[in-house]
This record gives sequence, structure tokens and C-alpha cells, in this order.
Amino acid sequence: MLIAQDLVKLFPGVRALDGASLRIEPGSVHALLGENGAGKSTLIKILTGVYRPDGGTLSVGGVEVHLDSPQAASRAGVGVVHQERNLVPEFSIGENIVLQRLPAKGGLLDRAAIRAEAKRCLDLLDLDLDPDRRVRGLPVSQLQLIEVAKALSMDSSVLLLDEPTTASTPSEVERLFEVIRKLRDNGTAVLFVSHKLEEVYELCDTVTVLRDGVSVLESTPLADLAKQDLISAMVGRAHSAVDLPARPAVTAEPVLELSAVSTAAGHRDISLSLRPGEILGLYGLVGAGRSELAKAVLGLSAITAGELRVRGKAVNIKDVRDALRGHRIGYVPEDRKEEGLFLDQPVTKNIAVAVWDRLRTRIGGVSAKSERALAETYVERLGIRLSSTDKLVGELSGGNQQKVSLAKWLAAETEILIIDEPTVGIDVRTKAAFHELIWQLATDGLAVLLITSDLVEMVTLADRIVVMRDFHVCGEVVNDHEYEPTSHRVMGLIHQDAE
Amino acid sequence: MITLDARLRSNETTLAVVAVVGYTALVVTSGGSLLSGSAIETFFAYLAVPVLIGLAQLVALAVGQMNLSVGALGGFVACAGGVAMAQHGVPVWLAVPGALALGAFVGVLNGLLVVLTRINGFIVTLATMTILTGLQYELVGTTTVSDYSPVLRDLGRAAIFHIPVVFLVALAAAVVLAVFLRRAVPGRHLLASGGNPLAARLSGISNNRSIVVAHALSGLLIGVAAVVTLASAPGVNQSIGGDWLLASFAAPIIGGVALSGGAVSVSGTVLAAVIIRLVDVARAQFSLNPSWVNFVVGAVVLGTVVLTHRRGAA
Amino acid sequence: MTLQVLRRSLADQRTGLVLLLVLLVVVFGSLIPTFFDDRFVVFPLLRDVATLTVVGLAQLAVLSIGHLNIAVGRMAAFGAMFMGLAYEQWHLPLYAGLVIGVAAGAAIGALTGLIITSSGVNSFVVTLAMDFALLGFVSLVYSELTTSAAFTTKPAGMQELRTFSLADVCVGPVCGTSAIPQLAIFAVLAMLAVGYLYSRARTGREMLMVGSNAVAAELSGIPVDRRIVGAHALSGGLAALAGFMLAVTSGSFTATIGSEFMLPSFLGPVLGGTLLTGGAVSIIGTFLGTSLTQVIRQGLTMLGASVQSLSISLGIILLAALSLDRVRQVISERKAVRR
Amino acid sequence: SDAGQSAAGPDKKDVSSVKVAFVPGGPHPYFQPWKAAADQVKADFKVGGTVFDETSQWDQAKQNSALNSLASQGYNAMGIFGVSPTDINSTFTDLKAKGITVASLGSCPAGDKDEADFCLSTDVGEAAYKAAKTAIEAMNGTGKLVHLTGNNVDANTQRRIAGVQKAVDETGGKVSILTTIPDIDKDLQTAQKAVADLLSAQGNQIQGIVTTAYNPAVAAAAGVKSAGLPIKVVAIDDDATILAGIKDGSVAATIAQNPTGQAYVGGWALAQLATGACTMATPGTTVDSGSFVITKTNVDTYDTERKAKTTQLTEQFKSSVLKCS
Ligand SMILES: Nc1ncnc2c1ncn2[C@@H]1O[C@H](COP(=O)(O)OP(=O)(O)OP(=O)(O)O)[C@@H](O)[C@H]1O
Ligand SMILES: Nc1ncnc2c1ncn2[C@@H]1O[C@H](COP(=O)(O)OP(=O)(O)OP(=O)(O)O)[C@@H](O)[C@H]1O
Ligand SMILES: [Mg+2]
Ligand SMILES: [Mg+2]
Repeated sequence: MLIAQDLVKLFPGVRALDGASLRIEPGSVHALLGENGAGKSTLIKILTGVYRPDGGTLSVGGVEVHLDSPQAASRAGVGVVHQERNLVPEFSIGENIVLQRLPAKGGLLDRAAIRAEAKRCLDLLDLDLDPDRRVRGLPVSQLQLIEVAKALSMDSSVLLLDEPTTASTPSEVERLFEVIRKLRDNGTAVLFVSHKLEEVYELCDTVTVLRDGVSVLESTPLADLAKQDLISAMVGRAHSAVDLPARPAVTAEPVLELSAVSTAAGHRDISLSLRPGEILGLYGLVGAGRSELAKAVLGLSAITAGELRVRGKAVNIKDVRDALRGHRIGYVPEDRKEEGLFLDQPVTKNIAVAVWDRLRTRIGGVSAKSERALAETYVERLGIRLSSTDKLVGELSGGNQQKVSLAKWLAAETEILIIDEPTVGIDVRTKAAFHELIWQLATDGLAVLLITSDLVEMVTLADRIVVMRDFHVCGEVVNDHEYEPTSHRVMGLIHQDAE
Repeated sequence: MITLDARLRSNETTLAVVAVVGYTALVVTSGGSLLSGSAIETFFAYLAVPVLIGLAQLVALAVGQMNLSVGALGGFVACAGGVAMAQHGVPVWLAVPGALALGAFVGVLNGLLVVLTRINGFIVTLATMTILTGLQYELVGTTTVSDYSPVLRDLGRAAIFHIPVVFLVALAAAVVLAVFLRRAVPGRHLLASGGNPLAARLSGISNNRSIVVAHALSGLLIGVAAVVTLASAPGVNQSIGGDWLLASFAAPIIGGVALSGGAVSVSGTVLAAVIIRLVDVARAQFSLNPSWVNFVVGAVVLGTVVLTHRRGAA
Repeated sequence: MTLQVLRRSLADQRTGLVLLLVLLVVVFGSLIPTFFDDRFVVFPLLRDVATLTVVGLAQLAVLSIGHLNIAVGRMAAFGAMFMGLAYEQWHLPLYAGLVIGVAAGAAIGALTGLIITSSGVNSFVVTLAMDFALLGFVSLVYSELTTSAAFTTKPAGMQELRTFSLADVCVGPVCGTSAIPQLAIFAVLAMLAVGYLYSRARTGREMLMVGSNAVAAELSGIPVDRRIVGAHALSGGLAALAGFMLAVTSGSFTATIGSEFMLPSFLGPVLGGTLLTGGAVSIIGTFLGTSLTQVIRQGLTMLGASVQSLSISLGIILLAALSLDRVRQVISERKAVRR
Repeated sequence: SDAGQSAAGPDKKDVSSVKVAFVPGGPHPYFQPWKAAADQVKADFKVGGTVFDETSQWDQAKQNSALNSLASQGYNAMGIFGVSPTDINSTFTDLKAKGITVASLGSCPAGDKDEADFCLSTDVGEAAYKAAKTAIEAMNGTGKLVHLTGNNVDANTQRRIAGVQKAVDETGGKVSILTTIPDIDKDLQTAQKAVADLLSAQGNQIQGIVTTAYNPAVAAAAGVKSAGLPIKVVAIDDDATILAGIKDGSVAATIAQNPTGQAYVGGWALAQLATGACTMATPGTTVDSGSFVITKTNVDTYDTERKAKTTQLTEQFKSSVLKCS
């Protein structure tokens, strides 16, 4: 149905695609896998006319096509959800959904038609949103689903989904999968990109794996492949997830304690404590107030009651600078593009920004040489893929960007590190490397507060798991690193609270 | 959570309240003379150009562009129209559409330059501003051209129930523009390009076209402002348009238009122009030294900015 | 290695500016026999370039954080007013007055920054309002304190600063050239200081990061509000310095100092590659951009251009220069890809 | 005139070696007669060349740059209308230090000192006084007067305000100034708006308007006419628009100045000084170039009076201002 043959795409200094081929059949869900920076998003952008290939051919329904604009792609029946959010903030949900084909009557917008069409697409996803509501201010998970609705509105015969589930709750994911299956059964060809192999096995029929821009596995039935085969195809060598050894029990005095803390953001009566060398997990469904709590600890929203103690002393943290300098607390934010990175700045500055004081020469200026050396250390340590540390962070792939965001805080050498959703959109190998890294950092004495919505990750890493719901703590689980029982207890806490 | 929409709306309400309170205060202190027909006429007659140039800037801001050539283009078009009629005998029915077309044409050039060279619109319009200023001087030198179409000039002074025709023209332009931006497909495309250019592109909207359309509309509105000037000014000379630039920004920005594009308020812009006009009237009424007026206006705006926008939970 | 240097310099906007500048100087020099006359052409030209480079730096300071300073000219007038006061009313020596004026400029800049950070309102709006307030305030002070709307007292050394060149600076028997005005030293010092700030000093680098992404800066422990206030204070201080240089050049401290600063304040930095969106500045570029516009103006004036053809040609050359730059960029991108 | 022939002698340069530049403050109708006068100077006095350069655009820095460019091109005598009256002395000093003969034309430097060789200009205070007097006369000596003028922070504006004040003071309270509106000369629409607002707020209290700047004059004439109020407008200069206003009655009178005389006589005197044929009797002397009240009665003939003044100016220079060998 849709056939891509030997696609090549060059960016300044990078061969993003170097002979990628792929064949998507109607009535099936095709997985596109690969490490960060393998070229998945680039391939999708070529299939949707955003980029023009520097080589290779495309055909839809047996006819060779040249998709030189997004319109051309949608005319050819290709619909897409890109990895980055692409909504117009000041427009209504409805208008965003039908933006590609705004219905008009007598030269003016047909609002009723917009509302009806938007409602239809939202209903498909079981989303109860008012089509007239403005998009600005909606939470990320809903934005992602609105993008899916937008893709559905095109009734395309080929649907490309680039990591559509990174921000979704399990139930939202389930709902999305049902819709995808229904589309598949109606003959739509679906391409699905994800780093979560469980999802891939649950949903997909065939698979293509990209490595460094080349298809190393092309349109192969998924049923024939074991998880291990996929992973080794992606990483190019046999890869076994290291089982992280158990870590010694921590007995040191807590370095960070919250007792009965309420915040201006709406938290009520939150108590928890974190010791050096410990990984404390903070679990909850999206919107439970975990990121907000981290920001309250950093002084970004006021603590209205209760006490925050650092190393035993009650403190009043003013801002991130105070947290970093006065208390050695760091925070790796979840939204790397908006909060973590300086996209138009080079990797060096992004990594060194918090430690310029340390890199000063005798006469007082920041030394570019030691800055570069520092950056190179962490580029190597985290395996960040780039041609030069002078490269702008915005030109890196999503996973590598996330690594830069973490590198900044590792470079800052804090004693307490809050890490928020560290592996969203990160490939398996990098993810394992991240886990190992975090584990090692904790073993070396760092106190880690880990916020993640990935329960597997939580069970892999955390020593204890504090469960949050609606801006308060509903319980704590000691992690025995067995997925089944621990996850049951965590979910149990969430649900018990709901009743 | 307050959405931007609600904030815009509340901004418009505030502006409306300020305008009404200000006007009432001036009426009371003038002993009611501001309610006389001729006073009302004067009030609105000089509102037409500020509204039009504010709207011209608004359209450019809508796509995230700036148009620094508003004043220079307005002056150039007005002088071109005046010279064409007075010195080359071009009839008014030809000169007026010609002036509008000239404005739109230069607007299109601005847009094309931005799109083709990919130079920041700020710089492109800065350059065209310089060029147009030169052209305007080339046209009229240091003279004031005033002996053109009596029909047009009568129209410039005409009023219906003491509402000047030129103001009605500006108001009509505002209404058409509001409908265009709210309801017409090209208008929505323009705002989408301003609000999120990448999203617009991925949805098949040509940002380049949006930019050209926005500049063309901006030029067209300036053309209307130039025609209004031709009709109502005592004549046109090299100084016409000299004070349009800052005024064109002041109205939309006070009116709540985002500099970054995508969020506009036509009614806010019109209301802001009214408020700025009230300051002029107050100055005349109380014989204020313009230095004091400038100082007080600046200080009051700064004061309100600090008091009303205290960055709290936002 | 050399290839890489070559490629990098080809991709640099400033290379284009230098080439264009050299080209224009050669063209004007061959068309106008007196173009290199150091007393009447080069000296005054460099004096203007020096002043306007400082004006450009004043705008660059706020562009670095992604802000604008519409009041740059009026801040110059404000600072210059204090210098005039210092000389005429307080009878202070030249450099004491300079320090007071620059401090006053920095203070009004800092106040602007504080208003922006405490209100969260766009810098365009705040500096526009500040422009109005200062326009009124400065006029009021001048009409209150002077009869001819200017402070005309010249402290010792001011006249010399106006006319002296490097020829008056001698190290032993070796003297400098008479083409370079002493006033240019202020611009060089300002460029060095600002250059050091943005490339080496933590404060300046943090300003750039604020310009690049203010939220990320806040979350990286950068005191964003303080950096914003700092950038505006720097802008005000540099504007005041430019006001001083203009007053020295023209002869007295008047309320209209700086009223022509707005356009050049943007032209220099932007032609030189400073982004309007923040996060990247070029100090040398600002100097080159300013030189380019002044050389064009000078050359055209000497070729006998009339008022109108002067503006028309200036606009067209600007557009052409920038379009050429765009072409060069496209070519260097292509080269990089086809490697 | 045969004045040019007087330049001859061993230590004196030939008059053809003198090139005279006329540099106004910026583009303005007032200076347009300088252009023709410059050509006349070249033709009549056989100087090496004349030029009219209005590229200053009302910016002292740009004017200085234009002056330096002209100097580099060999112009060794300059008649200058300084943009900034308080700064122009510095410019004069610079030019004189470089051996250039300088006249301040059309406006004198602020303060008591004039660094130029001489200043030949309208006495702006005197002209404003005359204008106010004319307005008061037209108002039949009683009522309220409004003064519209240009840039408030300009020494000349202050002189004009003082001139108007003097005329009003002389009425012993019969006439008072209702308001003085400065800063409305930048552009025509600002002036128009200010006039309209003034008339609409206080129009029925005003008997006379005196304007001492160009755009307010054009705006006031049109504004009063369209408002149909019995206000007497006295304007400035003799631009075609204003003369038309006098003819149709919307302008009661205007005060013409003598730009032609300034440039013509000034150009001649500059040439004499530059060749060394003459020196200043008192360096830095100020000479009034004259101002003339134009009303409906003399609108067609005032130029004769002005030409007479120009002839008289030449005589005055020959007899007392210059000292010729
Ligand atoms: N606009 C661009 N300019 C320059 N390089 C780019 C650009 N877009 C992508 N690249 C580079 O192309 C390569 C492929 O990137 P791509 O985004 O396709 O990876 P991906 O497989 O989607 O990774 P991820 O899983 O992290 O999203 C990367 O090396 C990236 O740095
Ligand atoms: N349904 C919702 N509608 C609007 N805003 C929401 C909603 N859910 C959450 N938010 C916003 O999200 C923020 C709280 O979520 P926060 O990001 O702290 O939670 P979290 O548990 O960290 O979730 P996540 O896993 O997404 O980070 C608040 O700012 C809240 O206003
Ligand atoms: Mg991707
Ligand atoms: Mg979160």
C-alpha cells in the first residue's frame, strides 16, 4: 500500500536516513522501532511531505508519488500524529482538529460543522472535551489525544503515529489502542512508533527497525520475533537488560524531609523523607501533583503550612538558585523543551550552565576550554550521540536531548536530585543506561527523588514508592523489586483512595 | 484557570470602562461642551487614522511580524494620491482605488521580501520605511499639496448625525477585519501561522502565504488611512505619517494583541485608540504642556502596569 | 583545520559584512578622491561610528535577553541631562560628571527592568511607556533649569575630547594616527567590556541563557529577574555613555540628545547577527553593522546624494546586503550537506 | 553687482577659488529660496562654485557630517542654519579651525557668543513680536490669543515665546495669552489635531491665533476656516498654501522672512571674507535680515519691499559690517 524504498535524508553534518525502506499494508498495524536518533521521526516527516528526501522513492497504492508538502501527503491519504505537539494555542479544540480542512459556508467558517466533526473525532477517543474550549492551558496528555483526534478527522487510509502515548495514562493508552484496532479492521494502514515494546507487542502485526538511518529489519511479521531479537536489531548487538543488583539498606539520617506540607499549588498534608543513597519513587497518575510538589520544594510555589527540612534543618528555599547553591538540590524537569533545555544554544553551554562558577579561570572569566572538557566528559559518560559539542541542542534527537538535560544536573554535582520522568521518549538501550546511571548515582550516595509514570521503571529503581493522588499522599510501598506484587500494591493504594 | 480568551475579554471590558469613565469625566469638566455636535465630530474625526494604523499593525502582529513602514507608507501613498490628483489631473474615482492598490502593492512587496529573503520582517520593513520616506520627499519636496478634489475633501469633513464619515470608514474597516480574522478561512490560516507556524505548516497552511497576506492587508489598511488623510487633512506634505509608527503599536498593544503573534483583539485595539484620543482632548481642554502630558501618560501607564499585572500565581 | 576555519568563517554573517564594507570603501574611495581625507571624512566618520556602536551595544544588551528597549534614545537624554547638571549646577569635572550620568542611565534602566520583572509585562510596552515618561520629564527639567533648553557649560577636557585624535597620544616619539578620534576609545572600551561580559563572565552568559529560554534558565538556577534588571541597567548605562559621546561631539547637553538613536540602535546589532529573539549577540558584528550604514551614508552624501536619494539608496543597499547574506547562508548550508 | 571685482591683490585669493556651501537645518519650505539664491551668487559674483545641501534631516550629528563632507570636497565658505542653536558654535569653531569661512544664516547660535564670522538671520524674537502685534491689531486690541509653535526644547522657540509675550504685555492686560502649544511642528496631522481639539474645547473664547512654525500655520488656517469661527490667524512664512490663505481670507496676516536675502547677501559676504578682500569689523556680528508683515493689501507687492531690504543689507555689509581693503 505505502512503500518507501531506499530513502536518504541529509542534514548538515548528519545522514539521518541512509537507505531506509518500509512497506505498510492496509488492515495492519506496523511498528517502527529504533534507538533515539535512528531516524524514525525523519522517516515519518518524509512520508508526510514535511521534508523532501535526498534520495529514494515513495509509492502509495502502487503509484509513485512526490510528496512535496503536507497537503500533498494528506491528499494522498496519509494522516499523522507527529512526535512534537503541533496545536495552535489560541484556537479552539474543534478548530485545531479540523485545521487541515476548515469547513466554510459562503466564505465564512461553518462553526456548526466544526463542532460536529470535532465531536465525532473526540467521541471516537472517548474524550469528553468541549470543542469550543481553547487549547491553551490544557494538560499535555490531552493535547496528545487531541492530535490523535486531528489525525482521525482526515479519515486517511494511512495513519502514522509517532510516539503518541508518551504522555497518556494507561486507560487512555488502552482507549487509543481500541481505536487503532478498529481502524485497522476497517482497512486502514497504521504505522506506530514507540519505545515501549510491551505496547508494540500488544498492538502491532509487522515491524521495521531502523538503525543509524538504515532499515535493518524490514516489514517483518512481529509474531516471529522475540523481544530480544528486536532489541539486538535496534542496538546492533546482543543486549541484555542488566538486572540491577540489590542495593544495601540505607540507614543514614534523611537529607530531605517534608512534614505535613501544604502548598499554594494545592498540596495537602504531604510528608515524606529521603536519605542519601536512596531512591525514593513518587508515583501517581498524570496530574497527581508530583511535578508541582517538586517545584514547591524548589521554592517555585509557596509552602503554606508544614515544614521542609534539609539535612535536619528547617529551611525556606527561595528559588532554584538557592536550592542548588544553598542546599545542593537539583531538578531534572519533565518537559525538556520548555523547562530543561536551551534549544538554540550549544551542548556545551547547556551542560555547564549551572556550574560556570566552578569553571572560572584565575582572572575570573569562564574558561571555554574547561567548559568543553566538562561537556565532553558527560557526553561520553551518557553516550550522547553528536558530531560536536558545539552542536545546538535543538538539532539532537529527542533522547539525546533528554540526556543533555540530565547531564546538566550531574555536572552540578548535587547531593539531592529530583528527576522527573527521565525516560519519556527514550529508547530501550538508553533507558537501561539511564537506569544503571541513576542506580549508580544513588549507590554513590546521591539522594534521588524519582518521579515517573512508568511503573516498570519505578519497580526497577525505587527503594520505596510514595503514592500520590489529587495532590496528597495516599500511602507508601516498600519496593521488593518484584513487578507483580509491588505494582498491585501501588495500584491498590490509588484505587483504595478513590473509594 | 484563566484562559487567554477570558483575559482578553476582561482586558476589553477594562478598556471600555476606562474609555467611558474618561469620556464622562471630560464631559463633566468641560461643562458639557464636549457633548456638542461639533465637539463629537472633532473627537471622532481624529480617531479614524489612529484606528486604521492600529489595525494595520495588528494584522502584521497577528502573524508575528511587525510593520515599521506604516508611517512612511501612509505618507507616501497620501502624497502620491495628492500629487496625482493635483498635478496630473487624475480623477478622484481613480485616485482613491489607486491609493488603496498602491498601499496593498507595497504591502505585498514587504511580504514577498520577508518570504523570499527570509530576513526578519522588522528589518525588511525598516529598510522599506527608509526607502518610502525618500520617495515621499521625492514626490512633494518641501511643499504642501492641497488643491485636489473638493469632492474628496468635502467627504472628509462630512458627518452623519455628527459622526464623521471618515470615522465610519475606519469602523467599517475594523468590522470587516474582525470578521475576516474570526470567521474567514484565510483569516484563520493567518492566525494559525502566527500562533504556531510549525503546526500551521503541518496542517497544510502556507506560512509564506499568510505572511504575504498579512503584509498586503496591512498595506491596504494603510492605504485606507492615507485616503482618509487626503480627505481630512488640510493638505499633504513630507511630514504626513511622521508620527504614525509608535501610535500604530500603542493601540494594539494596549488593546491586548500579543507581539508574538496568533492572539489579536480588534475591539481592544479600537478601544485603546479611543483612550489615547481622550488624552489629546484632555490636553486641549486643560491647556496642558505636552511635556507634562507625556510624562503623566508614561508614568500612569508604568504605574498601572506595576499595580495591575503583579506577577502572582501566574 | 584551515579548511574548517574557512568553512566556519564562510558561515559567519560577519564575514559578509567585512567583505561588503571593504568593497564599499574601495568603491567610494575610487569614486571620491577625498574619501580618505582624515580631517574631514575619516575622523568625523569614526567619531559617529564610535557613538552609534555604543548605541548599538545599548540595544544589544536587552536583545541578549530577548527584550527590546524602545526608550534607548531617551535614556541617553536622561543620562546626558545628569551630566549637564553635574557640569553646570554642581561644577564637577568631566569624568565625575560622566560617572554620574552613566550611573543615572543605569539606574533608569534598572528601574525599567524592575517594572518588567515585577509586572511580567512585555518589555516593548514598558520601554514605550518609559520613553513617554522620560520624554516629558527631560523636557520639563530642561525648560525649568535652563533658558535656552541646553546645559552649555563645558568642563575642562571636553573640548579636547571632541577634537583630539590618536595623533595627540604619544608613547615616546611614536604618535597615533590623526584619523582616529580619542572619543573612539570609549567605544573600544565599551566593546571590550561588553564582549568580555557575554563571552566570559557568568553574568553575561546567564543573560544569554535567559534570552534563550527563560523558564529553563529559572530552573537551572539562574536568577532570571536579576539578569533582566541587569541587562536593562547595562542598556541604560551604555545609552548614557552614548549620550555623553554625542554631547561631546555636538557641543552641549540638550533634551534632544538621543532622539535619533532608535533606528541605528537596531541596525547595528541586527545587521551584525544579533538575534531579536535573544540568546545570541555579536559585539564585533554590531561595530561592523554600524560601520556599514555610516560608510554608506557618508559615501552617498559625498557623492552628492539628495535627501531623498540618500534614504532610498540606504534602504536598497540594506536590503541588498541582507539578501546577499541570505544567499551566502544558503550556499554554505548546501556545501555543508553535500560534504 | 560689481562687488565680486573688489577681490584682487597679491595676498588675496582669487574669488574663483571660493566655493560656497549653503546648508539648511533640514528639508523645509523656508529654505527653498536659498537654492535659487545660491545659483544667483555663483552667477553674479563668479565664485568657484555653490551648493545647496539639505541632507541634515534636522539632526545635528548628520549636519556635522554633511559639513565635513562638503569641506573635504573643497567648500571653503559655508552659510549654515544650525540644527541645534546651543551646539552650533562648536561646529563653527571646528570649521574655522580648519580654515573655513563660516556664516550663521537664518538662525543665530544660542547665548551671547557667535563663533561664526557673522550671523545674518531673522531676529526670531522680533518676528514673533511683530506677528503677535499684527494679531493683536487684527483682534482690535482685545481678547485672548493662542500661540502655536515648534520644538519646545529649542532656544529659538524660547525666543519666540518671549517675543509674543512682549507684544501681549504691551497691551496692558487687554490681550492675554490663553495657551501656548509647543511641539506640534513635527507633522501636519499632529498640528491639525491639536488645532481642532483646541477649537472644539475653547474655540469660542479665542480671538486670535499666532503661529510661529510651519505646520501649525497650515493647520490653523485650515482649522479656523472649516470651524467657521471669527478667529484671526497670523501665520509664518510665505509658502504658497499660506499665501492662498491670505487671499481667501482664512489667514489674517503672515510674517514673511527674507531667506533669499540671507543666502544672497550672506554668500557675497562669505566670498569677500574667504578671499581675504575683507575682514569683519566686529567678528560675530548679528545682522537682522528683516521680517515683513503680509496682509491682503500687500500680498502681491511685499516682495518689492523685501528686495529693497536685500539691497539695503548689501549696503550695510559694505559700509559697516565688513572692513574691506
Ligand atoms: N532539523 C534537523 N536538523 C538537523 N539534524 C536533524 C534534524 N532533525 C533530525 N536531525 C538528526 O537526524 C537524526 C535522526 O533524528 P530523528 O528525530 O529522526 O530520530 P528518532 O529516531 O525520531 O529519535 P527519537 O526516538 O529520539 O525521537 C538525528 O541524528 C538528529 O540529530
Ligand atoms: N485535568 C486537568 N485539567 C487541567 N489541568 C490539569 C489537569 N490535570 C492536571 N492539570 C495540571 O497539571 C498540574 C499538576 O500536574 P503535575 O504535572 O504536577 O502532576 P504529575 O503527577 O507530575 O503529572 P505528570 O506525570 O504529568 O507530571 C497542575 O498545574 C494542574 O493544573
Ligand atoms: Mg523521534
Ligand atoms: Mg509531572
